[in-house]
Amino acid sequence: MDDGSERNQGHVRRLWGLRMSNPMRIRAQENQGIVDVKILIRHDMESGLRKGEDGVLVPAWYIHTLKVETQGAEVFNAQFGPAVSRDPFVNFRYQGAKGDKLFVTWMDTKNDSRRDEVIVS
Amino acid sequence: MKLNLKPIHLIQRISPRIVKRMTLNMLFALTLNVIFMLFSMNATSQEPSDAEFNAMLKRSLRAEGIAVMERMEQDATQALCSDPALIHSQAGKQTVDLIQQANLASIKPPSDGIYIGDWRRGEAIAQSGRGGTWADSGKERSGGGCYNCHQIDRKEIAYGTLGPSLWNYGKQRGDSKEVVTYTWNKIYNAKAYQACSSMPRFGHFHLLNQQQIQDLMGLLLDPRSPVNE
Amino acid sequence: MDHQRREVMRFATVFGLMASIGLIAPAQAEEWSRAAFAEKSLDEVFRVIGVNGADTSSALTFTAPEIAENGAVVPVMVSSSLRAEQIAILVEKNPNPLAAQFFFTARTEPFVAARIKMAETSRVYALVKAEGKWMMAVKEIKVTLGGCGG
Amino acid sequence: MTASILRLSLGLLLCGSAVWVCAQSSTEDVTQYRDMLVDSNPAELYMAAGEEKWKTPHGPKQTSLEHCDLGLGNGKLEGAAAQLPRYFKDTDRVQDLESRLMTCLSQLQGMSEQSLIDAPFGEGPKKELDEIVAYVVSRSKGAMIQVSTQHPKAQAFYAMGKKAFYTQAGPYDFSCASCHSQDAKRIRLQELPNLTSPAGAAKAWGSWPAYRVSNGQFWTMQHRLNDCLRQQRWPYPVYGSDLTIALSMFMAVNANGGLYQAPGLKR
Repeated sequence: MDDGSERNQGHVRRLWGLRMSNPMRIRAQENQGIVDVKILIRHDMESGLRKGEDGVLVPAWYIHTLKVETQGAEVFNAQFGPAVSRDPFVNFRYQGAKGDKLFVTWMDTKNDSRRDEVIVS
Repeated sequence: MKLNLKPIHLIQRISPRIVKRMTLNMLFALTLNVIFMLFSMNATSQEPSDAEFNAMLKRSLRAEGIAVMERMEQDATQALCSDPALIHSQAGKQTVDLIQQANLASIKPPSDGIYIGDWRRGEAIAQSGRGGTWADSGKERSGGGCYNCHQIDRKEIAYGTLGPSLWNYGKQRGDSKEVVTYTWNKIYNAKAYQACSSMPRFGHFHLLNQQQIQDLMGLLLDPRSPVNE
Repeated sequence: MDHQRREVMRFATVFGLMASIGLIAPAQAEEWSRAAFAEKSLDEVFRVIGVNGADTSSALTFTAPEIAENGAVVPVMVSSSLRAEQIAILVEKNPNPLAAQFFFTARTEPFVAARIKMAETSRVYALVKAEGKWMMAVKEIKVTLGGCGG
Repeated sequence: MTASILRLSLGLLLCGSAVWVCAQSSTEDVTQYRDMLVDSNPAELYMAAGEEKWKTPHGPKQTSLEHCDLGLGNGKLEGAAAQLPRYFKDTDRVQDLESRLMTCLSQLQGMSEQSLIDAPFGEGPKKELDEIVAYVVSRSKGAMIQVSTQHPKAQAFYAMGKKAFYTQAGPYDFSCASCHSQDAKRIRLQELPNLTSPAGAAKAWGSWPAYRVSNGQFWTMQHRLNDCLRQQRWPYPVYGSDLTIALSMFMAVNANGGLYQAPGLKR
């Protein structure tokens, strides 16, 4: 990457942005071979249809993809539009075991992303 | 149209003859109240003094937009109804009557003689709970917020229960002169019939204009209104 | 909740950075279908996600409240007795009906719960693709006012 | 496709054609809505952020809030929120959680109290304060509400709060009591807690602060009271002012003996 370019500055901003995003809250509990996974994400999920206090539309900015991987394979892939609620919550189940390491990644429409991991209990 | 923010002292809004009679009565009642309040203060010794209390309000509140500090100046009705112990006392009962009379006397009938307006517009007014807060500009017309407390058209399931159901209001009561006048008065100034009703005085404080009250009357009394199905 | 708290570790999201500068595609398995989310009618969404006919089925359970006190958060839950490949949730009267879709592997149980926004009272469709065929359930959810509305 | 939609629409007429049947069951249906939401409270996201802020040293003295005394001793969090508001000797004031945290933020971390008071809700330093509140109250979850009026100043605040609760003012003649002094009433579909009864006060006081799904915000009690007074058409209450603390004192003392279950999840 060329130094001093606008593109590079963009990355600095994004890095800062990544640092600022809040960790997800992930609960993953196994019962009789089925792992119940509950994910809460801090995100405004702006639809682009909401007016701010100044009466101007707030631009759309929402998570479009959420995926969960374990042992190198995807077990869950969610695609969101702007009609998923603010601070999204998702609950799914897969066949797994205690000790599984889950990697949860989200990506939003500004190309921000975040990845957290959790061990199944 | 702007909300009339300054509390209107009821005494100024009624005819001189009634004022004369009432002022005497009220003075008597208020004297009783003061004696009662002094007594109850000594009895519990916990009640903050009015000076302390008002100082606390003054340092805790500030004007914001249309919500100015003058809103904290109580009129006689508000002063009475802020004291639940007083309302149920002997002295209180007498004041209640006087307050109701004063509120009743302040009501203005429609200037064009028309009581029943458009129920469709009335429904929209009943639905809207907007207006009067520091977040409102004061330029837009306020709503009546009627569904906050009343069931009205049964098709609206999100209704409150602080007030009685108004479903079939006109169907049950008909449209006699008494019913029409009572309904107008109740919307205009609910305190005319119940000094400490929880219902705002929509006409008295100009929360709704004449046209809006006529439209709400239509919603309640027009036989074609869905309320009277 | 405390005792359940996991040490949630945060990675430097190398993946995200790589994706943002175009080194890799954002998602490898299922790429976000911008078109499906941009469509404005049910039929158009069905066409884009490949639904050409779906019937109600007792194999499908769709749980959602009859009344939502607020359209900003409406909880929905979809499950099926058949292994599911894909689940989609659509709100007929939203400007863009497709709210969310979920892709499952052979290890994923045919179950998902999420929370969606509804612009107004509307029918909500839950579609499940199982064994290559689509089935669906529909529910009308009333969106009401809970508070003073001021 | 269209044909199957048509077939389905027959089933949907259930509610549409017999609206009043639906109306009668609306309270049950709202219960179903709430039950589906309680499982994962987004307030947890605020709690997690607040825990980090509580434990991280800040300010010129590089001190963490773990030295903050919420009434049970420096850094003692367990059950502390369930005993607030209370009289604090060092400030010679009755303080609620938010005003006490402002004291800690200014004394320990050199933050300006005025900047916290002036910040808009949900933004900047007030948002950080909200997160700390979420964390602190979560450490009282399940504790019994025990608010003392032993100190004369605490007693005076209760009396002041009680008087304020019944005070009518403004163009709508509203007091807190207008909506919150009867059992089993509601505004629209929202039940109104009777704050004058022990059970009603415990239910309300014990479930705030809360995450509000209607606007996706975490609201402290200061924020809750601010919006009550807005709807009352009163002037604007200063953040952490004596009026707000006195009203909290009135509610909290009425709630004594109840269970502290914050952070809650609200409409």
